Amino acid sequence: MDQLLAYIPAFPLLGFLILSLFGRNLPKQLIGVIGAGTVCIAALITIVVGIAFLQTTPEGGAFSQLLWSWFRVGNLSIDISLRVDALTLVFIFIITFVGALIHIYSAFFMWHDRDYARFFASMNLFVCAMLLLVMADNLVLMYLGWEGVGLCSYLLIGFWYEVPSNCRAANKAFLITRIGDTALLIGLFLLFQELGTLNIPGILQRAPDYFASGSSNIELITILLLVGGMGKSAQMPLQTWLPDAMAGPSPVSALIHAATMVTAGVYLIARMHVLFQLSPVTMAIVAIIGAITLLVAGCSALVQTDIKRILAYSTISQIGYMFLALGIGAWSAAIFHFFTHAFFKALLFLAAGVVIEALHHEHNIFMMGGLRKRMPVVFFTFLAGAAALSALPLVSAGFFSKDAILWYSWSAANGNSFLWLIALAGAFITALYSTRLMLVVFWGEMKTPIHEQPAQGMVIPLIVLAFFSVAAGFIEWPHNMVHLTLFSDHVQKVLPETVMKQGLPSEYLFQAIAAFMTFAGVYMGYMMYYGKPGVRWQQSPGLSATREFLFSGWKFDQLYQFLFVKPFVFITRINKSDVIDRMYNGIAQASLRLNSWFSISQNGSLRLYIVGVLAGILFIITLQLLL
Amino acid sequence: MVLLVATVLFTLGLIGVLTRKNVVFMLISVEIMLNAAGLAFVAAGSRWEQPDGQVMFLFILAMAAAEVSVGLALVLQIYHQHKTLDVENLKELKD
Amino acid sequence: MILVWMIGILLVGGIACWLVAQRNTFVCRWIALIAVITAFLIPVGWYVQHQPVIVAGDNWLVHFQADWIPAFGISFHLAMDGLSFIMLLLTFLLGVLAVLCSWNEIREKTGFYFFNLLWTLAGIAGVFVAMDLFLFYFFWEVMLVPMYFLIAIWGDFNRRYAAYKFFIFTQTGGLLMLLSILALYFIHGQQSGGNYTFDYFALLNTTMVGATARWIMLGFLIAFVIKLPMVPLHNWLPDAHSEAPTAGSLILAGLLLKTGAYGIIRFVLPLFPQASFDVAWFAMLVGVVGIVYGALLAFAQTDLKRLIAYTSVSHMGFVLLGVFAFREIALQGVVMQLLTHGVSTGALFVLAGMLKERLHTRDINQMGGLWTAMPRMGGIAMVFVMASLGLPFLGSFIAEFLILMGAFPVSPVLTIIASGGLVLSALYSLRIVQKVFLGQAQTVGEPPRDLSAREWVIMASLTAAIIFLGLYPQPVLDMVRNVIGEMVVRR
Amino acid sequence: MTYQQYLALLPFIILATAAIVVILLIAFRQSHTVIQVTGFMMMCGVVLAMWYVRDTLPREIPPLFVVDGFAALFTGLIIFSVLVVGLLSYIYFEEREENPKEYYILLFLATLGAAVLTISRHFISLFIGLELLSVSLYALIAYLRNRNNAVEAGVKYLVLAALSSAFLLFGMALIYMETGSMEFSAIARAIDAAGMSVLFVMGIGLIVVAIGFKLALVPFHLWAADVYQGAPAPVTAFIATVSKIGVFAVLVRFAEAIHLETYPLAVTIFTVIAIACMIVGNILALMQQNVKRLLAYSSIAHFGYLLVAFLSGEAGVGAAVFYLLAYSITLLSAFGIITLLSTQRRDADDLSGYRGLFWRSPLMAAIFTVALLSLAGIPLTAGFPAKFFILTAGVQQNMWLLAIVLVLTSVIGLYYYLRIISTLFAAPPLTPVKERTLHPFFYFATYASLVVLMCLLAWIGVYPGFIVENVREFLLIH
Amino acid sequence: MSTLFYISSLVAIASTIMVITRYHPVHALLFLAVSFLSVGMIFLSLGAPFVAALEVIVYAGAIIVLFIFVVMMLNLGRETAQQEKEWLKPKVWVVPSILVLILLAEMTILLFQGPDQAMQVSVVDPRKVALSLYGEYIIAVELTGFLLMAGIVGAAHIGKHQRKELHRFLQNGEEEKARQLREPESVTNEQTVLHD
Repeated sequence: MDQLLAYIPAFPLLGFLILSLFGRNLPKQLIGVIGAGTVCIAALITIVVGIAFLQTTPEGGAFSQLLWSWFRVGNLSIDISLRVDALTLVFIFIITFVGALIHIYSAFFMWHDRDYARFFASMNLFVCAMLLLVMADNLVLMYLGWEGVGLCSYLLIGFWYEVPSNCRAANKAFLITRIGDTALLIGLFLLFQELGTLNIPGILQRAPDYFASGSSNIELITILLLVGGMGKSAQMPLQTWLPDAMAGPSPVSALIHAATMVTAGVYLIARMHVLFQLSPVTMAIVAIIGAITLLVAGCSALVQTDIKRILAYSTISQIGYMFLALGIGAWSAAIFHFFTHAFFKALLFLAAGVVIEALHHEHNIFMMGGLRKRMPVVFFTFLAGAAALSALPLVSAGFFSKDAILWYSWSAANGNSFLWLIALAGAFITALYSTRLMLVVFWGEMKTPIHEQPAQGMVIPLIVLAFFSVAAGFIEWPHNMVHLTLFSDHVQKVLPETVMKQGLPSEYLFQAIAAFMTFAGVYMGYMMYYGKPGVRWQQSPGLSATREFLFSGWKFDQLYQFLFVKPFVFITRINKSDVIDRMYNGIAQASLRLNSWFSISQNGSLRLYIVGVLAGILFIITLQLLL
Repeated sequence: MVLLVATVLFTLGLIGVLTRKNVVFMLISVEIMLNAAGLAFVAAGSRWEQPDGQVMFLFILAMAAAEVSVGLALVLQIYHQHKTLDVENLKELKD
Repeated sequence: MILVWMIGILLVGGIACWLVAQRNTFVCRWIALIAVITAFLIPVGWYVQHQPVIVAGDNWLVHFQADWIPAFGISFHLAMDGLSFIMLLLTFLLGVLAVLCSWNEIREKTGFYFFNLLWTLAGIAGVFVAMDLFLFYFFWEVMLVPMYFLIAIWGDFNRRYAAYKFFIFTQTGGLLMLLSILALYFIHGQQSGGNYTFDYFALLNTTMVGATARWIMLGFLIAFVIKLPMVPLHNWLPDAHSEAPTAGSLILAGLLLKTGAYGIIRFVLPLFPQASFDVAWFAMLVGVVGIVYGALLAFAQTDLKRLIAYTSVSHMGFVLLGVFAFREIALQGVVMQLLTHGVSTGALFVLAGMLKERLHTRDINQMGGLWTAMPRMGGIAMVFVMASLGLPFLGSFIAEFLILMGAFPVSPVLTIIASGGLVLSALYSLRIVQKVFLGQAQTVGEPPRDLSAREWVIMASLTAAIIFLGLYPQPVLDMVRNVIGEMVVRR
Repeated sequence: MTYQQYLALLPFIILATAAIVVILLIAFRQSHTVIQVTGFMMMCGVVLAMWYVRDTLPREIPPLFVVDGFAALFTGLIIFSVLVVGLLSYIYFEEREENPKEYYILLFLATLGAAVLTISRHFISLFIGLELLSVSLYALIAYLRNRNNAVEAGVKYLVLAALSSAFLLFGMALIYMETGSMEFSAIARAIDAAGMSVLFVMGIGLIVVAIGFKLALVPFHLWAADVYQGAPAPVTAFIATVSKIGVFAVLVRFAEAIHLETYPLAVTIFTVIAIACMIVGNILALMQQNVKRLLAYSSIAHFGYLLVAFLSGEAGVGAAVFYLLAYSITLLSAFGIITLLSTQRRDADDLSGYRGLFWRSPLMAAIFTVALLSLAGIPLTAGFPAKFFILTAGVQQNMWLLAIVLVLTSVIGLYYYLRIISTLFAAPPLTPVKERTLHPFFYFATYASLVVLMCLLAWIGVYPGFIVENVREFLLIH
Repeated sequence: MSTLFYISSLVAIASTIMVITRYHPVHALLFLAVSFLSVGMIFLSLGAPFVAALEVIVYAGAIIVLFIFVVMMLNLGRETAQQEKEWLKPKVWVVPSILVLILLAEMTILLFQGPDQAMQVSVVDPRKVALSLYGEYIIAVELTGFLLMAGIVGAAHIGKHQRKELHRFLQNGEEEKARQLREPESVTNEQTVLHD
């Protein structure tokens, strides 16, 4: 079974190579088949591997495969080797399975695009890189995947490169995540300096003995890793790139900016959980960042008008939940939320893509409306996704995962009421904007005529995903209801169990409050948006200023523009011609000046020349007199 | 003492070369300087009671003659070409 | 003897090109190509033959020694170790590509052009194998003159200025180095009781103390860091690179800069271990300043070749940082950086040259949207832009990773700032792609044609090289392990 | 005088005879060509004679002369230069002057003067050699008296040379006054016995003026550019090489005899002069558009470099000889090109006339380029080992200040050499320049000899060992 | 003897000052003759009668005549004097003179720093000079011949003029050239005669 691992990323890579080298000469059908097919094969292999894993847990808790030695210098030895343990298995399952669905969807969605081959090449490369990220056996290889997904994200956000704003968005995404990546890299250096290895098992094994809990080194390392994760996962304050990243095609948003890549930070922290557990401060920071992010992004989602931006902010917010869960030590809850989120958010994006495509690339939700009757399949699938997003109790996968996070945010040893309140508020807001989205898009009058119905091939993935959005939650029930904890049992082969507080109130109470908040959100949304075309209540000046503020994503962009971009551009502009060059030109000028001075002496006058001789002899004689 | 006289003559010649603009005068002044140098040689020769000083003087004499002859030929040419003997007019070769 | 052959073939080939070009420029090109390829095949063939020996790890693989000016203890001493071997491979690889990319670009005075090209390559190859300091200096200068002609004759509009600047800067350094070489020569001669020699291996045994060593070392170091180049001695580079013809830029960026780094590794560190250790902190600081400063300047440029030139300044800052960290990891990274920077920046210059050939401008504000017309070139450009910003699976990452990794324990603060350079490198690199290939297509005139077969070969080989270096750098690392190891031990 | 002494003087006697022979040939109304060929043969005769007497050296001819290896070397250099200058003169004068024959008399007389300088060990011979050289040069410079401001150049040179001779004489007189002898070695003995005196040092100071003038050292250099520009190109070449070689030879001999390095004042003076030469010469040349003037300035700088070797005492002599050899070959080839390019109206001294020469006449441009690179001291040309040996000498004596100034000023120097080279390789002007086809044989001969010079430059540049060995061997004969 | 020396020294210096300050060339040359004659007297006082005679014959005789000849030929008369008067403004000569006087002062100081020898007069007779000249210095004499030859050839060549339009005073140029040729020769002859 170990030998199968390499094929999982290898197939998408193969697809990438074929498509990038020969893509433009292949017929479209073949491109679609190669593009989607390779990922489907990867998904199948994953399932085979997964079944094997579940049947008999391999020795050491992981399959691993050494491909070749990458580089060995001194005591640094980095291999290209893959490793699949329980945690990785969840991730590769999502990547390949959801990835395959999205690829199938894209094969139809992108049919009319000129650069069909380029799209699939990039997507395949992305899948490959993402798989490497999660399957890497050492942090350097993981970093390779980490940067690889960044590259693909860049390529795909800027897929329609003729539009300058798309390219800007792509650049922004790459740069901001790059800041995080650099921090991660420095973290690796520090880690290597301390532990002398970058192998993940090695690190996890050595760290507890080596680091004292809470020592400054481990704090520093974990904070650096955290910053890396924040960049990729669009957490405060590095979140600003994600809403802009919606410039890419919808399947890209679904795969990269919802399901997989943006959760790389979650993966990183979960993967390095041993280190994080050694540093309580960082854990607290993780939780706080998650909490703040979920609230901030949720508020922004409330007022967006672009359907994809709403979803983008909601993604940030949901990842905030995951960070919160990680921060309080609810490891499996975080991963579980990732698991369900991947399904419903991919679903929402894909469905949104269908809507947008159907309405002539109309992104503004207030220009949509009344699609319930016209596009029933899309409506029902979207509804399933939105329900999961707003965590409708029991009928949605989102409920099970989010409820766990809410519960642990109070009850886990690291949790507290403050975090819980924020999470609760977030749940309310989530329900509110989900309802808003549903009502504005699918109810009311139709404002833009429907241009085309989705192809069959696009609908099937939607339905599959909708099924999972509803059903994925059933594998993990809250403790107080059905004792079915398949997911956490599985994940806890790798991740530790959550440490709980003593003497907690009944879990039912919390579930009830959470359910209430959700319904309150839904109800409020219903009150505000049902049957009300437009948003009259927004017209009071105070509210519109708030709306404006939230709409712009809390003005983070403007702040960064002011703090970093402008000074940077200013410095580079004024120094464009290189001040140091001026110094050398100065030397040259001085020589020329000297030349013109000396040249005066060569004015052709014999008498001056005689004076020169006289000056010489005077110099000599005076020197003699003086010495 | 003789050396002092020679030095004074020498420097007077030097002043002449420096201040006069007429090429002929410059040549004359150079002759004065050469003569002064000759004087110094003769004085030195007489100090050491050797004939060498006087021999050297003879050579100086010959050299002065040769030089003056070429110099004056040049003066003639200058006068042909420039119609003046002012050295300040000879400034065509310069930077 | 193969070393002599390599250099000799290039020299003779150059003259042959010049002579033949009077009659037939076509034959002249082929002569040039064949000469370089032969020179390339010699070390490759040798490697294939002697692989076990290399693995066994004798540092000095090939020796050649002959008398030259015995009166001054000067001999014609060539030798090759792993480092030299790697640099030679790079030299000839880029040499072949340089010939190829001048194939159609140079229409005038072809013969003289290839003469200069081959002689430059010969000089560079000589620098990498000369083990007599006089000979080293000799080759050091020999590579300058033809390079000067390449810039001054076939360069762009501002070529004379650039050529002067290039020559004068490097010559200043060179002469200071000459002074240092002489000082070393005499000190060694006096120490060894009148055995005056310029031989590298003999001079290694010179013991120097304090200020003497420092001054002599500085003479060497200045020459090398000018070539490298180090901020603030870098000013010749943007001008020379941007004005040179494509092959010239390729050789400048790919090879000439490397001679500086090679010099530091080969001469400065082993000859003056203590003195160079004393300035290490400062050198690292300057290296980091170079990384940041070069990146800032690169970002501001609108001239494509100038932009790429400043990225070289930035990347070479890593070399300085790595060398003076005195760690095996960092030094290995430096060697990798030499290779990968040679390949990647060389490729970018070739691309810039191709763009200039098509668009007749180097101003990136006048480009844009070229991906539509030239997807192949765009894809290739993307690869090398990514290499320039240090994306893993391309060689540059390995290099920079190792350098930073090695330098980190020595000076965490500097390393962190240098890592910040990675963010800046993303800034300027993406700017290239964005300005040139993305955005609205310029609709003026006919769309430029995509890569031709010849260009495709050039770019494909460079791409293959950079990816190979990124995924399997171990052969290179093994090749220089002993060399580097010895150096670290010496220290 | 014994037979042996006469034998030792044989080369010089032949040289003197050459002048007489030319007079006779003129008297018998022989053609320019005959004179040229005869002169050439005579010069070859000098070289052969030198070779012939080589084994009998060293030989003293008291009190005036000593013929040793050193003298042989320098005389060889001088004769070699004159051979080339003579060759250049033929095509130069043939079409410019209806009366080119006296030129050869003067040329050989001047050469005789320079040669006498190399063997002189006495003030009288020094003085006579110098004056023989100078007086001939006055006439040579102004030889084309209707052209090129030659007369102006001649007068400038004459007045200044006479002035400097006066200084020389006065200085000699002072030394003679102090020591009672005019022979170098006797002077040294007298000084050793009596100790250094003020007058003696002052005498040296005054002699420096004359030497400095002849070698065009700063601040006695002001004439150089004007005279170089005004004089006919071959004569300029002569001034730049032969006259300076001769004077430098006697300077070295004098300095060695009296151990000049033991006088701090003299060392200081020469150091200051050397530095000034290097700086002023190079800076003056920076923007110069006239090639002859530029070469004048560059020669000022080069003698600054040479003084570095001179100041390093005995160790530097070999370096200096080598340097002079490289320098002469280089300058001769440069002036050869100037001569070849000169038109009937004027010398080819304007830099703009050289624009694109490489594309019109590659070989000429190649020769010129090699010469310029050699002047700049770039490897593969003779200038490089030359400069290298000088630096070696300087560093060996720990003259770091001079060495560093040398290095930095050579960098400045690079600029103007490169400027010319760039011009040679620039795009040619549109108007085609007509090729001269006069005197095919001599034209060809000149061309060929320039090519030989170029090859020589390259050969010495790549393999200086041969020359170094021979120079050493010769210098041991004394 | 020393009285003679002092007097003639003073005369020499005074007349030399006159030489360099005269405007009229002929006046200056006459003072130059005086100067040379007094230097000849100094020679006599130093015990060198032979050179004293030569000073008078060659310098005062031949060379000054040569000058006067040229002056006459170019008709440098009152006009030149007028010109000289204009040229010799104080601002022209003050600075050089001061410089030279500084030089003089310095040299004088140095002269007096040296050991002061009492002036002794010992006659070196012509015979001794002649023996020396034709003994050890014979080659130098030969070379002097070459020197003079260079002077003659040079003067002869340069003195020629090819211009078609001749100055009115120079229309009989051939003759003048011949004279120039003759003058240096006369010097050689004199020497030869004297040494016989």
